[in-house]
Formats: sequence, C-alpha cells, structure tokens
Amino acid sequence: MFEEPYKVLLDEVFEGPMDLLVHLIKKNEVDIYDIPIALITDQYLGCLSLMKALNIDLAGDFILMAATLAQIKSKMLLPVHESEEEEDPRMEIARPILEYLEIKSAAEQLSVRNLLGDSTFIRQPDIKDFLSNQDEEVITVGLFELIDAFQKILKNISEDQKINITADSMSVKDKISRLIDIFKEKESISFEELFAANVARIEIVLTFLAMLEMVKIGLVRIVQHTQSGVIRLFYL
Amino acid sequence: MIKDIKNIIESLLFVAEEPLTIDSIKKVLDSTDSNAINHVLNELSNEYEARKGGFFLREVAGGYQIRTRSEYSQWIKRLLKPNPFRLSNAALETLAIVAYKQPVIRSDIEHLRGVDCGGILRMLLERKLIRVIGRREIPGRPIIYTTTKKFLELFELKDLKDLPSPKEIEELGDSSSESLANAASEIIGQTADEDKKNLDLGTWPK
Amino acid sequence: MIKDIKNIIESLLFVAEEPLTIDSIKKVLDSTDSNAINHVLNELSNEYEARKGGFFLREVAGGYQIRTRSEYSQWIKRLLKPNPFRLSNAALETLAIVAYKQPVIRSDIEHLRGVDCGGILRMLLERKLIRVIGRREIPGRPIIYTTTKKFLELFELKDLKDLPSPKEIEELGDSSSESLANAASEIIGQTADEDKKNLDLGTWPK
Repeated sequence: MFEEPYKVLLDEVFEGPMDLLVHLIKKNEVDIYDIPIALITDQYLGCLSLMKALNIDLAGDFILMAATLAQIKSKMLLPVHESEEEEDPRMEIARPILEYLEIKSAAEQLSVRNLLGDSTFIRQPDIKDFLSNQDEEVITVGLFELIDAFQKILKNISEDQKINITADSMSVKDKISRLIDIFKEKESISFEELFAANVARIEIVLTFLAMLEMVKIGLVRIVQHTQSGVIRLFYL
Repeated sequence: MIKDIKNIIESLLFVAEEPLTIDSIKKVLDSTDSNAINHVLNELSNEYEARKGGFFLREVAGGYQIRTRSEYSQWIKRLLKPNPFRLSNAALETLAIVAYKQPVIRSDIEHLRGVDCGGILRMLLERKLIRVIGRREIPGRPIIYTTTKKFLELFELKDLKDLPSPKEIEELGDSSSESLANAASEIIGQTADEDKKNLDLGTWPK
Repeated sequence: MIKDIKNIIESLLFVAEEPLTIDSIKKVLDSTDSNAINHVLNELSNEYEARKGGFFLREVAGGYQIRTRSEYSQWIKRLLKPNPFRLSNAALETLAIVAYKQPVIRSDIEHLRGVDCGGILRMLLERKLIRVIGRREIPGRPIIYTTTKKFLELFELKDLKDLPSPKEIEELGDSSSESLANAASEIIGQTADEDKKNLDLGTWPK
C-alpha cells in the first residue's frame, strides 16, 4: 500500500524516458548539442535502478531509452574517421529531445491560456422559450458514442459469435453501398460497365468482392445472354 | 466591501443558469450586506435600461436574470437550431450494429441486442440514417438494411472504411487510467510540484 | 438595413450556444452585408471594453462569443458547481502534438512523447477535443487525428493560425540555448503535408 503514492508521484514527475532525460540534461546544465553521453547514461541508469529499488513498474519505454543511450555511448568510443562525413551519433538523441522540448513548451503555453470553464465562462442561455416545435430536428451525436455503443454490444455477446471488423471488410461494405446507389438508378448493369470506372487493381477486387457478397445475400442476379455472351447484373 | 462588486455581480448574472437570488450572491461574496447588493442590481438594471441594448435585467422567480428583450425574439428564433434530438442508447446501439455489420437483417440485429428493434429501425429509417436495400432470399424474405450517406455526414466520415473499428478504440486502452492519474495529481499536486523543484538524485525519495 | 441591427446582434450573442459566426448572423438577418455586421461586432466589442464590466466580446473558434473576464473567475467558480475538467501535463502534451502536427497518427505522437498515449487519446476523443478524420494510406491504415472546434473554444483560439507559432515558442521556451529552439522550429515544419490539404480547418500557419 505504501508504494502506491510514490508510484503515482514518480509517474507524474517523469511521464516517460524523454522527460527523465530532459530533467538530467537540465540538471547538469549541459548543451543539448554536446551531451556528455557517458555521464547522462550513467545517471539515467542510476535513476532506473533507483526506481526498480522502489518497486516501480518500469515501462518498456524506459528500458528502450537505456538501450539507445548505451548504443550511442559505445558508438562514441569508436574512432572517428575524418574522411567519412558521419553525423554525431548523439544527434540520434538530441533531435527527439529538441522536439520534445518544443512540445512541452507548446503544452505550457496552452495551459496558461484563459481556459473556458476555468478562467472564463460563457452564458448557459435559457432558450426554452424560443424553441418552437419545428419539423426538422437536428441530431447531435458523436462518432465516439457510436463506437462505444457497439463496444458494449460486443462485450455482451459470447466469444464464438465475436466478429472481427477490419478496415478491408468495411471497404467492401462501402462498395456495396455505392453499387446500390447505381442500381437504384437503373435496374441492371452489364459486367463491363461495372468495372469500367475502376482503374486501380484494388478497386476491381473490391467491386468483385462486393458483387459476390450481393449475389450471396440475394440482392442481385447474374444473367448471361446466350447469344451475345454479355453478362448482366439485375437488382432484385 | 469587495472591489469590483458590480462587475462580479454582473459576471455572476451572466453565467447563472437560473435566476440569481440575493442569497446566493451573498454566499458567493461572503457578505451579509443585502443593501449593497440591491444597490448594485439597481445600478445594473438602470444601466441596461439607459443603453437600450439587446438585453435587460429582470426580477423573476425570486431572483434576477439577464434576458434578451422580447422585441428581438423573432430574430433569436431564426438563429436557434430546432430542438436538438439525441439518439437514445437503444437507437445508438441499433445504428452501430447496422453500421458495422451491414448489410444486415432485422433478426441479426435483434439477436445481437437481445430485444425487439422494430420501432427503432423505423425511427432510424424515418431519419434517413439507415435504408432498405432489398430482401434476403431466405424464408420470410427479410429486409436488408445498410447505412446512408446522411449517416456518414452525421459522423463526419468520408466513407465507411474511415469508421474506426471498436477494436482500434479498444486498443487505445483505458482512459480511466489517465483520469486516475489526473485525480491523483490534483490531490498530490502540491507535493509533486515541490518535489519537482528539489528533484535530483540526491533528494530522491528514499 | 434592418432597424436595431446592433441590438439584434447583441441579443443573438446572448443566446447563441456556440461562437456566433458572421455567416449565421447573415442568415438570420437575410443580409449579405458582412461589412455592416463586422462594424456592429466591432462597436459592441469596443463598448464592452469601454464600460469594463463583467464580460467582453471574444473572437473564438471562427465566431464571436461573449465571455466573462478572467478577473472574476474565482467568484464564478464559487457560484457554479466545480468543473471537473482538468487536463494533466501528459494530456496537454498529447493535445499540443495533435494541435501542432495535425493531421497526425498515434505512432507519431508516441514517437514524440516516448510513451504510450492510447489512454490519453481515448480521453481526448471522449471529451471531443480531438477527432478522427480518416486513415492514412500506409500499411495498417492508421487513424488520423485532428483537433476539434471545441479545442479552439477551450483554449480561446480564433483558429489554428492563432496557436502560438513556433517562433513564439522559441522566445518563451525555457530551454537554455537559442540554437535549440531554432533547430526545433525547423523540425516542426517537416510534418506530413499531403494530409494537411484535407484538413477541414484549413488554416494552418504557413
């Protein structure tokens, strides 16, 4: 029980390996373009073992960063060939730190703005009196709520009924939807027409899969003319 | 007396969802001086009358409320959207099933939800969020449903494949761990900030 | 021109639930005269400034909204129920990445922060501060995120251009060396440009 507060505290202090690294660089007041890699690596590892000693679950990200640091450290030990225009291996770590610092400062700037609901407020107008019963209604719902609703359903059904929804099968659904639009305009369409508009191979495959699916569930019938050999699809 | 009392009361009147009572103003200001508050309310009311703008201060239901002048209600009615309609959870679930399992028949939907969905499907059809694309050639020839263009518009999607799968959202993990850390940071915020300042390897909590 | 246009617009501002756009004012007034509307908004804004009351007119999220002066927030908070809306540092950082690098995918965000951001992204989605606008056409077809109008409202931003630019970050950043910020602002320019065209807010700082 006693470790819990520490755990939260440390998680909050160092949100990740980048945060820890930035802290060490600031503490040592070193130039980001000239990081004393041996010193920083040692201190970084020291922190990790301290965190381990405190029974803090170390996220894999922390270990990964340790590995990166160690790798840079070993690269620095290799003799530098003057002829090769190789980048300072420390740039591998300096660049992400710079980006991270910039994001941190951007976040800080956002946090000091006049936040709505904290330092500034808007009116909650009482508009009941103005709303007359108009015919058209506006539906307010977010995408996240839709996904959430479906997730709830998935949780309630048994394992063997679980369905895997992949982006690919959604593309076929899209295609079916589009083919229906065409069929709603004209009752039948020839096989050639069906594929005429498609250029990309993937589009052709999707159209074909959509067509098979529609035949399977009995939405269309495929008929071949005995003389001309033209294949036509009929919307049922 | 608190400096800026007039502006404070005005801002309270502005944000209050219900008529603001003298008592609640007193509570906010930690004051017992009803006279001063009444005086300010009078002043504000006179000021609004004098400038003859779009709003006025009205004593109503035991409190005070800023209201728009009735002369302008015809314009306001033109602005306000018709009654926003919220989809019920049942409707949202049904719509979600149609969206993710389309083309789908009613019995499949009801199998997943475990309840009758006829009324909801009709409502979704009326609102043009789903449509009938045909009948399945099985006994009973059940109606097949898919979502519509209006469905995509409502959720600001280009096409169906842009619809994130529940699995993808699931993989994002649990937002509650975030709010937990958030709550924790509020509780221990003070100490965390202190520690941040002193933090180096020497003063690390042992 | 409609009589009382100033009062009408003021009353609209008082009842609008979202920042009021010039377009919606034009629609209400059946007018095409943006100049006149702009003129009135300016007049109102100046008037509120001059009287230095409890509220002011603010251009935000593509429209105009009356908001209370921040000086009085402590009093308002005593009146309204405490707002649980608080963003942790981690959430702010993640939001900043989405804001500055949008449209952006999860792996880019996590690469920058060096940690998993799933839970936070989910929370930001739930709070409607970010949204899904599609998928990037690379293996895995990852979901693309952008910020929402509600994000702009929360941070009192006119539009995305109103975000503090990398140059300002350079000046305000607490990082020690100047070359550091320079290098950083170079990096920020290098994000995926192709998706930017699709961005509905379309107002990225050039």
